[in-house]
Amino acid sequence: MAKIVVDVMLKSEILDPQGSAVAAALPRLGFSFAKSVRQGKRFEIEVEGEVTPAQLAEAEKAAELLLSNPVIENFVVRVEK
Amino acid sequence: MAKIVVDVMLKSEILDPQGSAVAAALPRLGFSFAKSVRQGKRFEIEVEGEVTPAQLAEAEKAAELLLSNPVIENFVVRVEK
Amino acid sequence: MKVGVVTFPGTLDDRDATRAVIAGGAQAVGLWHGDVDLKGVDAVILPGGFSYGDYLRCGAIARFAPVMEVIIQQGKRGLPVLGICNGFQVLCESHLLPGALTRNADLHFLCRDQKISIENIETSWTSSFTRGEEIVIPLKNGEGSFQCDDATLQALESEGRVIARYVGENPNGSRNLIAGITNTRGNIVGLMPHPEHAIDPLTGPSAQGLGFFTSILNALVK
Amino acid sequence: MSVDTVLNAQRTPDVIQPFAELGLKPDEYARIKEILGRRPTSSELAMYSVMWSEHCSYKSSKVHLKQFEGKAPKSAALLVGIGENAGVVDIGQGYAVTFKIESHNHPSFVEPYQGAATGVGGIVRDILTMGARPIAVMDSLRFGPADALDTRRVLLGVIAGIGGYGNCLGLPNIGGEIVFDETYAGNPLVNALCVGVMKHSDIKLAKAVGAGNLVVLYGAKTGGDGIGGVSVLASETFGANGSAKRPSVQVGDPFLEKVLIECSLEIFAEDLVVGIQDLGGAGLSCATSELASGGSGGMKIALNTVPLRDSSLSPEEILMSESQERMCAIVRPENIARFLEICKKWDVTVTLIGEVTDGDRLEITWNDQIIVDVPPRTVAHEGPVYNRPFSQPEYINGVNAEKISVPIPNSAVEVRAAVLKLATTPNLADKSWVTSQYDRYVQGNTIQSQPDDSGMVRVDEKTHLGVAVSTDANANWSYLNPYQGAKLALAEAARNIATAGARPLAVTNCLNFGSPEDSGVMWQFAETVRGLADGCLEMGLPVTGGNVSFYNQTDDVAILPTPVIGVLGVIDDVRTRTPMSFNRAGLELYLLGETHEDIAGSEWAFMHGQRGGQTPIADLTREMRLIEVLLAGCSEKIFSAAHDLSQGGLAIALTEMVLRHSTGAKVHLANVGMDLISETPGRVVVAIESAKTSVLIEVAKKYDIAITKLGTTGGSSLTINEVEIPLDELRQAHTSTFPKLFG
Ligand SMILES: Nc1ncnc2c1ncn2[C@@H]1O[C@H](COP(=O)(O)OP(=O)(O)O)[C@@H](O)[C@H]1O
Ligand SMILES: [Mg+2]
Repeated sequence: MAKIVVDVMLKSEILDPQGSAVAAALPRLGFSFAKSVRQGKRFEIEVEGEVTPAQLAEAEKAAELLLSNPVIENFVVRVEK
Repeated sequence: MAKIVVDVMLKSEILDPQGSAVAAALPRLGFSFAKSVRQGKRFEIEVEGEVTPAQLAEAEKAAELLLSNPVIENFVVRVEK
Repeated sequence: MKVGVVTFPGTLDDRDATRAVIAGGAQAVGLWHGDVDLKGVDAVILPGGFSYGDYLRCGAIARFAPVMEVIIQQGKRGLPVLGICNGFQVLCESHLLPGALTRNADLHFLCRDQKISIENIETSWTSSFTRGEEIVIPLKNGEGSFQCDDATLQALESEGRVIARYVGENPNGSRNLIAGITNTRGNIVGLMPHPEHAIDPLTGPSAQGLGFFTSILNALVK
Repeated sequence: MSVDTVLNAQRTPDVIQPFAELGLKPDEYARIKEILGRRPTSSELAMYSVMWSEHCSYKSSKVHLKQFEGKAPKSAALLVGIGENAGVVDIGQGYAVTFKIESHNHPSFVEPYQGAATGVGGIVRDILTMGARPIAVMDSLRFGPADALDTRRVLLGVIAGIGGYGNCLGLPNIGGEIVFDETYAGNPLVNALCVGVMKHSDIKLAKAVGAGNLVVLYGAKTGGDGIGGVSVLASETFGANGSAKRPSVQVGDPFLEKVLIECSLEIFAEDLVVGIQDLGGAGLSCATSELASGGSGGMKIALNTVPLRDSSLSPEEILMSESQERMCAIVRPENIARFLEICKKWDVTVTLIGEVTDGDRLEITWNDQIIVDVPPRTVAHEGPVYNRPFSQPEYINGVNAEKISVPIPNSAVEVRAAVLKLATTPNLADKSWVTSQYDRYVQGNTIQSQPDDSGMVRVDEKTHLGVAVSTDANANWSYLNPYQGAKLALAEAARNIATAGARPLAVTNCLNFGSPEDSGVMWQFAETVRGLADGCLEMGLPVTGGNVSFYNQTDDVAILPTPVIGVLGVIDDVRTRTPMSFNRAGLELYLLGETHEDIAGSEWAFMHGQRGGQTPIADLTREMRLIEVLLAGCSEKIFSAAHDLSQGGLAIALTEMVLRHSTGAKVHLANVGMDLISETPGRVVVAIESAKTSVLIEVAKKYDIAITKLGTTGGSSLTINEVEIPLDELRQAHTSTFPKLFG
């Protein structure tokens, strides 16, 4: 069943203590692959039936108004199968 | 530049107070498209150069060990262009 | 003089704020998040707590409560508003104040007695202090790190809109040690630490928080 | 979905049922059949299995816990005793206080954050259920070795969970304990305490009375959380490969609980409920059967009306679900409209799920088909009772016979090293790295919190009436002698209350032990309960409630017997309390009580890998005389400060006092090494103005308590005989341990 996914990440110039904490922890656990880590939010939104363009447009609005804070965050809205 | 993305979501049977709070708020703002909302984490991991299968395997391990809590969460690891 | 104290679901420090308003000499009026009028209050306090559980982002959901629409309107027209901790977060989410409050740098909730210096005494909420006065009041939050872009920071500093700064080591990673700011007009103030918990040495680290509540009285009688 | 109805159970008597998998013994299963005169339906089996689990039925502990009521001293203050969700005591001025401590140990090992968070949520609902407004919480914690990797995982999660949930409820955290020992690795102890206050007239009980009254479920929707959590999580030992046994954990929603508290208090204020019960372990099975059992008549429940988060749940699962933040109330029909209105105001989901009947059965239907038809008492209160065999384990004689040999500091170098070592060791080091993650200011009535001897909150802002609470356990002593260990923990908790000037009034306890199926562990338990009951009788303190947690062991290694004793006291005017430390030079320091060579079970012995020897013998009449001195010292304003001596002895007591307000002290000790490290019970350091010396001596004489001059306050170092330790160096040692380990 299709769902709308909204990814919200802190803007690159805003410091991300959670991401940095993860980046710092990885080597301690013996992981060396990460150059940098950013942590954000992922929203999975179920809709009735298939996702319509109208719903997607609504989701865009909701992401801008509620799900993200434009002062510090960017977001991406997409449909996921 | 390619990066590894790890999506971590609460297992479906686990209560998600944040997702429910968002789901409850949307209609109050006049949004009617959402049937249900789940909120999870998104990690964006930058690596040196292109993502190698070995790095991806390491990321899988890290996701299981550090980025997610297997008791209550599931995760998906993928490469994003 | 009537000061409204707003209660959202999840607000915790409303009783403390009410106590402080009375100690400051004003009359406290309870406002409910669903109210659509402000019952004729002369000023409003948005107290601390975890409105709507602080889910999504601190203050993000409270910002859309019916009572906030009126407060945003009248705040823009000059109604004195003080947002403490969660209230500060609500004011930022409402764009009545610039910037945002993010996770503490060390990711831990921090409750401690914090020294701050009062840097702007022209606002409705700080006139009882002297410029540079250092006071100790409780700081308690998990998301108190003030962040904004460089241009905003520039503006805040050059216009003297930083009303309070942390003294000593940075407790949470706030830019320029910012503990509180105000809008250009000086009627709206956001403050991370909790003056309402410092009105009596018996229950707080000092009584030095009282100044914020006597200040509003001065502002109103003027 | 096909449900196993009562009719079906009658028609198919020989169906094989998975009672063993549900934790029931064959004889217990047989007893259920005998009670019902048929095989139970699967729903009934679910209910009995979870309600007859160790956690809910107290089947192994009941016979011993009886002593708490049997030996109980007459106490006019006791308004509600053992048996309800929490006991209630009268503190005067029309106020009643309820408090209780409860464990959430195994869940906190499986998922530390949620385990600890829901532990706080559960005890707060117990307090709320009595009709009280929760006013403070405490947390008594035990972890594996401080430097073990898994301890880091568990501790960080538990601390974050307690803070995350408690802070969001707006409850000040006013105290607790953090102790490390290898036996807690894999078996962390998370004991949460909550205090609530109400007017006498507001006391609520878990009773369903009045045929025709409605059964109302309000709060969270029911999901698959921790199904079987109680019976599995709380009654099964983790084997090496225990993970397979772990059911889905419960996740808490502190915001909903906060709303539930305010909503419920508004409902109580309008007196809209006849009886009320929180949904904790065993969820609806427990709430419905306890309410019906507690009342006169029977109860009818339409289970299919329960609002679900997960529509695929079966009736059995709904009955067992431990979804958090739910309450069940009995409401008169004429009050229901207003009840619903208040829930609507707070946006709380509320559903009428049944009614009280004049019958004597608990009848539960699923779409009109009867799936449960039982005598409620047989589920809730007449579960199995075991007289488990107990006998003194071999180790006792062995360890008691051991001669402890630890270095006794003597030279200046040794004394300085010992003081700094004690200040640094994780069990005694400064805990503010942890407690600064808890809100201690919210509600504006906190008078004392960490690192004070006890937590103290103001109950009335006009009269300044207040209560003080302390929780204590000394597992090292309980290991050597559980009977004495219990009495000594009780004495310490009471002393911690009195040190601040509050009079001890009532006792709660959380008894954390290994497997009751081990006769040695059962002996530790029996001796502990006997000791606590005797102690309470001697000190005239009623036990108002508590909780038992068994099966805290990995394979055949049990935790140290850990009875956490909580004592609550009253102080008429919190403004007159005696502070824990001094902030002025020139005060005189005295030690109340004698110091003997009590090294067995001490922190110093533990640091030197010594676990043997014999504990001190509790002298409770002496403790009571000491308490009178402490209360007199407060009411007659003799003391400028007073601080209890416990783990770490005088060395740590002095360390904590001089660091509190950065005011040093200079003391002279005749027998310096032993004086510093001994943990002889019943001792308190007091600071007085020299003008008060004669009154102090008089009072001490009157109550026959030995006093010794230690020295004077002042300076920027702690000076012991000729050894001078700068406060900065001492602070560095004392405060760096936790950040280093867990930061
Ligand atoms: N160690 C104990 N000492 C005294 N009372 C106890 C003890 N353990 C349990 N109880 C009492 O037994 C009753 C049932 O306990 P419990 O099932 O934990 O209540 P709840 O389910 O409401 O938490 C309560 O009244 C509790 O106070
Ligand atoms: Mg209960």
